[in-house]
Amino acid sequence: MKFEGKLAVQSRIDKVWNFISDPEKVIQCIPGIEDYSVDEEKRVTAKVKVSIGFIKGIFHASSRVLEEDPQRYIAKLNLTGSGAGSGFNGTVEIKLTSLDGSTQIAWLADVNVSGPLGSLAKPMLEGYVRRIVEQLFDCVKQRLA
Amino acid sequence: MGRWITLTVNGSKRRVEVKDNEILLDVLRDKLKVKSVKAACWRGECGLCSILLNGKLVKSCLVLAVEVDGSEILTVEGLARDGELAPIQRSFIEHGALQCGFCTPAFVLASHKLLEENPSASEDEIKESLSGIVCRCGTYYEIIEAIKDASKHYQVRKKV
Amino acid sequence: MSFGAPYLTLPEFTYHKPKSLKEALQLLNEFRDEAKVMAGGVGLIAFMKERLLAPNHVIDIKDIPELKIIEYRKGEGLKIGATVTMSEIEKHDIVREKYVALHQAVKAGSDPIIKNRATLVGNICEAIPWVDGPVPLIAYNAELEIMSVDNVRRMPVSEFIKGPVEISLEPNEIVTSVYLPDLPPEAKSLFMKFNTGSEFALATLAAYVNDSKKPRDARLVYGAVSTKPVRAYEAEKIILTNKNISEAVILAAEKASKEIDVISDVLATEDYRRHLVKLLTINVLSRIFEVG
Amino acid sequence: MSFKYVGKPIPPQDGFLKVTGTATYTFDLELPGMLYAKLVTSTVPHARIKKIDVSRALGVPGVVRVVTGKEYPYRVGMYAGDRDLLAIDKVNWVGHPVAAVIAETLEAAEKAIDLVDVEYEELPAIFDPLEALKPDALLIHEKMEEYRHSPAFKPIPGTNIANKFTLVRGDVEKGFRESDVVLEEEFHISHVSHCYMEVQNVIAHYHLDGTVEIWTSWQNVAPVRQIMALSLGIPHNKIIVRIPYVGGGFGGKAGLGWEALVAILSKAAGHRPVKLVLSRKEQFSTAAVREGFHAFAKAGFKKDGTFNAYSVRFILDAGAYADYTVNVGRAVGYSADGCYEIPNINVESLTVYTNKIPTTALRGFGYPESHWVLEQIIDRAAKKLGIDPSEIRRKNLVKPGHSHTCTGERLREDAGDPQKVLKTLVDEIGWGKPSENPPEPWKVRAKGLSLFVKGPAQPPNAAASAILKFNEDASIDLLIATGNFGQGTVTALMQIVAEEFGLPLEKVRVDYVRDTHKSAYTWQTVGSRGLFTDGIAILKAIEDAKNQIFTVASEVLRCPKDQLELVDGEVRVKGKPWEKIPLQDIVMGYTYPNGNSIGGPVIGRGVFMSTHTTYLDPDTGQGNPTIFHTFGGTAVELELDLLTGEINILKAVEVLDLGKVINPLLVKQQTHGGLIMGTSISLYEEIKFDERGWVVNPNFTSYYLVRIKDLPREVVARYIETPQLDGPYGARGIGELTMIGVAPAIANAIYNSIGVKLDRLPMNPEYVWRALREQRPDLVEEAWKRFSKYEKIVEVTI
Repeated sequence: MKFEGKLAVQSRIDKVWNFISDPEKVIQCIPGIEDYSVDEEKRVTAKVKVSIGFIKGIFHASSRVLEEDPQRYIAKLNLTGSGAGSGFNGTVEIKLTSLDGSTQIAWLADVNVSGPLGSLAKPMLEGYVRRIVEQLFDCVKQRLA
Repeated sequence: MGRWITLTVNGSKRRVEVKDNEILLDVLRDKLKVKSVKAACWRGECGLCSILLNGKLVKSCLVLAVEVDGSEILTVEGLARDGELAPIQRSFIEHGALQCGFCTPAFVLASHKLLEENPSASEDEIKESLSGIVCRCGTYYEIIEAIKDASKHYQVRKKV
Repeated sequence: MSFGAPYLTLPEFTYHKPKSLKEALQLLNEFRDEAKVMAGGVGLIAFMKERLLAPNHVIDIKDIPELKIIEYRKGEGLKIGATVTMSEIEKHDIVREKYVALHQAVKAGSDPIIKNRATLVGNICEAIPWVDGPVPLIAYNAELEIMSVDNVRRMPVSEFIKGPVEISLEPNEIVTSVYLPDLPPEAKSLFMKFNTGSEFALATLAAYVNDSKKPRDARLVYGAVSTKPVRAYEAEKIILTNKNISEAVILAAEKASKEIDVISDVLATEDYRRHLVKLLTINVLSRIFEVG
Repeated sequence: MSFKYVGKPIPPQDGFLKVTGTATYTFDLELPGMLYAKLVTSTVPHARIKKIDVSRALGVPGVVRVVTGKEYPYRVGMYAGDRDLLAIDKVNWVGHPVAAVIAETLEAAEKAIDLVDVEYEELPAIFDPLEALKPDALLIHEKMEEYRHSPAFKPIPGTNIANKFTLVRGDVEKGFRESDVVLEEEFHISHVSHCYMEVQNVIAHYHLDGTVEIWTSWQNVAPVRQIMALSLGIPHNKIIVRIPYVGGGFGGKAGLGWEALVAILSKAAGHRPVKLVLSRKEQFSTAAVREGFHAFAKAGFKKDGTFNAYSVRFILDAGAYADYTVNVGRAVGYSADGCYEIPNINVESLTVYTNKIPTTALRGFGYPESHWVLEQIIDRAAKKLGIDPSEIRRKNLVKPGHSHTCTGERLREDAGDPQKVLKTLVDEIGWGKPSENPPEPWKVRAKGLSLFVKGPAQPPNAAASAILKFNEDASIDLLIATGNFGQGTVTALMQIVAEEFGLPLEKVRVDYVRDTHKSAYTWQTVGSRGLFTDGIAILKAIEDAKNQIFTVASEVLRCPKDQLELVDGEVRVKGKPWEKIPLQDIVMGYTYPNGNSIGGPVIGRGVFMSTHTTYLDPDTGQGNPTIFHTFGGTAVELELDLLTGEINILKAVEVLDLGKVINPLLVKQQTHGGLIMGTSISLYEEIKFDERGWVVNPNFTSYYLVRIKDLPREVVARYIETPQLDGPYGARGIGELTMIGVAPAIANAIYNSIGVKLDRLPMNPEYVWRALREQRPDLVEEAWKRFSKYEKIVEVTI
């Protein structure tokens, strides 16, 4: 499943980058986050409460930085996790561009969900993941504002 | 933490302590030692854990033990009377309607139930009523023969 | 975490078996999100084994007398309580004679052993795209009665199912019954399922047609092809308006296979499902109209 | 000659226990103080394990130990010792056991597996064996050269090839040049699961004194002990393996099992007994299944239909561990010629590692695969040449006594009568007579044929033995190791013993538990060999016992041994039936009226050893691989729905040259069972993987097995009895054979009637529908027209 989106934030690009590239800050914006830790390599492990339809479960997720380019404002993360008998795996790419005064955040996510959740609810996972990502960036936007 | 339930299993009254999340299949096998009740999928697809619960055939892997307090359970161990096999059991042997035997208790019980209700079941009715049980050895033709052959005994019984 | 939920045991919960609807609703009101209602238990236990659900409380409604009722009243229709099993529905005379599509869907729905425990309401509430129960109900414009401690509401089945594992039910609500409207004597309904090589359907169709009304009354509901049962409104229109029935059947089939949302999954691809939709439509409608 | 038991439809001798639910399986067993194990399995297809944190799991009440692979870095396996007990530093597929939790209850163990935290560093994964063969492909097994392997196999370190089998006979290039018609075709098979009903489960008790007791749901006791001894370094006599009734095997319980792992877990848990029961999901994701398969074939024929040259390359998708599949790769290779004489043949068979579920043998291993290819090639050639498919087969069939197989083995005169098989098959299916028109004009009816031959795929030195011991009342305990997982072999063997001694069948007993300590030795019960090999051993044991009996009787009756005979449980002087001694007066020794005694308890022993089989030459594949050949054929008449792609078998015929039918009831049961399993695998069964290597249908809802309502409408089983002179009563094996011909017969029926090639299994409706649309759009169009203008309402039963 591939998703992409763009949004503009009324903030300078370096400020946005500092926020985006700080896992401690971003993580606060993940909907349903219950518990997390970050190590020195910016590897994040987190416990997230997920509810998809009437299915509710705790997902254990982790992310790892694959690429970080502060000059070009590009970051690439790997995400893996599991819960509700299922697993997910994917990458998220974020690119910032300066638009006089504001900053555009462009994201591209490629996520696979395997296991019972994947086979049962794949069609609706797309909507779910989209919602989560939108909520996340909404939160980023607010925090930066 | 547990609660005590009372069941009549193959004619004998049993009291057993169960936890709320325990499955009837597991209680029958592990606590009451009724080992004829087999399992192969644990989610209602294979039918090997079928039992008669208050006279109805159900898959015991999809039943909680706590819900059946006070119920009557019949498994294949309870079919033979006074050392005599039920006609369907004899017929299964004679027709070679078993190979590895793992699904046999479920097929015997379901066939017995079918013939008790419908001693003159047609081939289609036999197939329909047994479609929830899987035999990987593929002994289905022999099972159908065994049921057809045993049906005469059940017809007599019904008349009596 | 291991590969895909290999469990044989269930997560822990507290079991409740209320004797009255009031008691059940109170329990549910108290535990809300923490609780799940159990009717036949077929879906719930399977979901719990998969760890898709892990409620702290299970409220078993099997002992509640009013939920066990299936009754038909002329002029009002058929009411099926939440704990009425598929076997009981299948054996019910009125269902067999009048609500033919429902009867066929129940008959084809699962094996007879499962039917001794499974309920129609449970089938609806699971909201698994491949199940058969809701499909004819939507064709009949059936409604659900939904109760909470302080409210009773009715909602069409078509609106109740929002998508896979997603239903329009508040945490403190119980679906108590399904109501099928009474059918005019001329009304015809049929259900057909394609499931070769699968326990679940690859595609189903429930059709309801009242040919005596002018214009005709027709509903075509397809199951197992999309994230929830879908109606083919455009195809229905063809049936309603076209005078040449033989031609209308073919046109409706073509239309239906194009207009509805169809998905690919582990059982079949979108292409094949659209094709099956076409075949089912012709099969079912030809039989309803006795085209020949 | 008339027999009392041999050749009679004797009901299965374990029937009583099975219909009463009292037959005991490993699944039913519990030992005092027993603990439960549950596996933590990998969620990623290929990764290095960075860290395993078991601390949270140990906090679950009831958890005794959590064991990880690093603690016990053994390599185990039967043919290829390529497997770890638990992942040591790398996981190789989704479902790879990474750790095992041992707890007082299964519930506690299941709770704890969720709390074992494994940190993976993912590596690129290979899911397609063709990718794995590329020169720059990542190595799944980096240290293949360190693995122990049987001398019959050729792993290639530095590649992903677990076994390379080569066979060369004649000059295939010249053969093609001299052929009038050359075809090139491709075929594929998806992974399938054995789906025996009793899941794999094991109890192990590693005693403090170093003795290991095993109870397991496996096909054979000896290989379990052998694998454990070789890989764990435990002396053979300290390992006791017991197998009670087994809920199905189909080859899936023949290779490497969980016994070594569970033994180690028992040791780790303070020497308490431990039971491991796989869930059905784990059967589909962690236990070994049948391999996936590609074949690239080129075949040359002369105008008159002579099969002149055949070159074929088999690529087996063995998954993360090849173990038994190296033998499948070998068998598919040397059975490439089926039952035809092909002067020029070239075979390469590669068993290739990928990051998928490990694989193993399944009913007929190698032969269903080779015949899926070959039997379709024959029909395609027949069409090109304008020769009838039965005629082209007749022309090319091997001639026992004259022909050589592709391994260069000269077929014995008494190997069977393939021509008679073909003739019977053709008669029974009514070959040449067109099928009736189906009631619905958008369907077609068609007939297809397929022949096959099979021998047991085994090492050349695979032996068997039998011990036969008399009790005081002249009843017999037969101590054999032949596995008993549904085949009916044991009943047939008991019939032989009763027949030979003239005793009632009830007097012969075979205990239901196989036990390395108490049963005689047999290499394995696989490859349809049990009746043949153990039957021969039993006949020799009978001869040995008779000799002891006659020695005593000869003294008592004062009559030369060769003048004695055994009739109805008595030793009689030939021609003087009144001069006799009842067996029970001899079998514990004979006592004269004065108390003087001679002889002693009679114990017969007998062995089977194959003396004419050899290893195959590593470069040419030449040699004698099998102990006998069974010829057979399957024909089907089917109905194909051109609109849905559904195939419905109306009639299935199976003909086998069994040499001698020892038990017609059970032989028919095996034939029916094989036809049903063959139908299921041909039409529906397929393990599907997602892009991450996860199995997406690990259950019987979306992995469909044929049920009682899906049976072929009519089945016909016919047997030919061309005695195998060295077989017991002339008999040959049958168990696996019955499945081999189903898939090619179905595909051939469709190809013959409408020319549509079905190259892959399963031939499920959607696949067939696609093939029809691509290859015969005209037909589909026509069918559609007929369907949409159909004048009659067809009653469709739901």
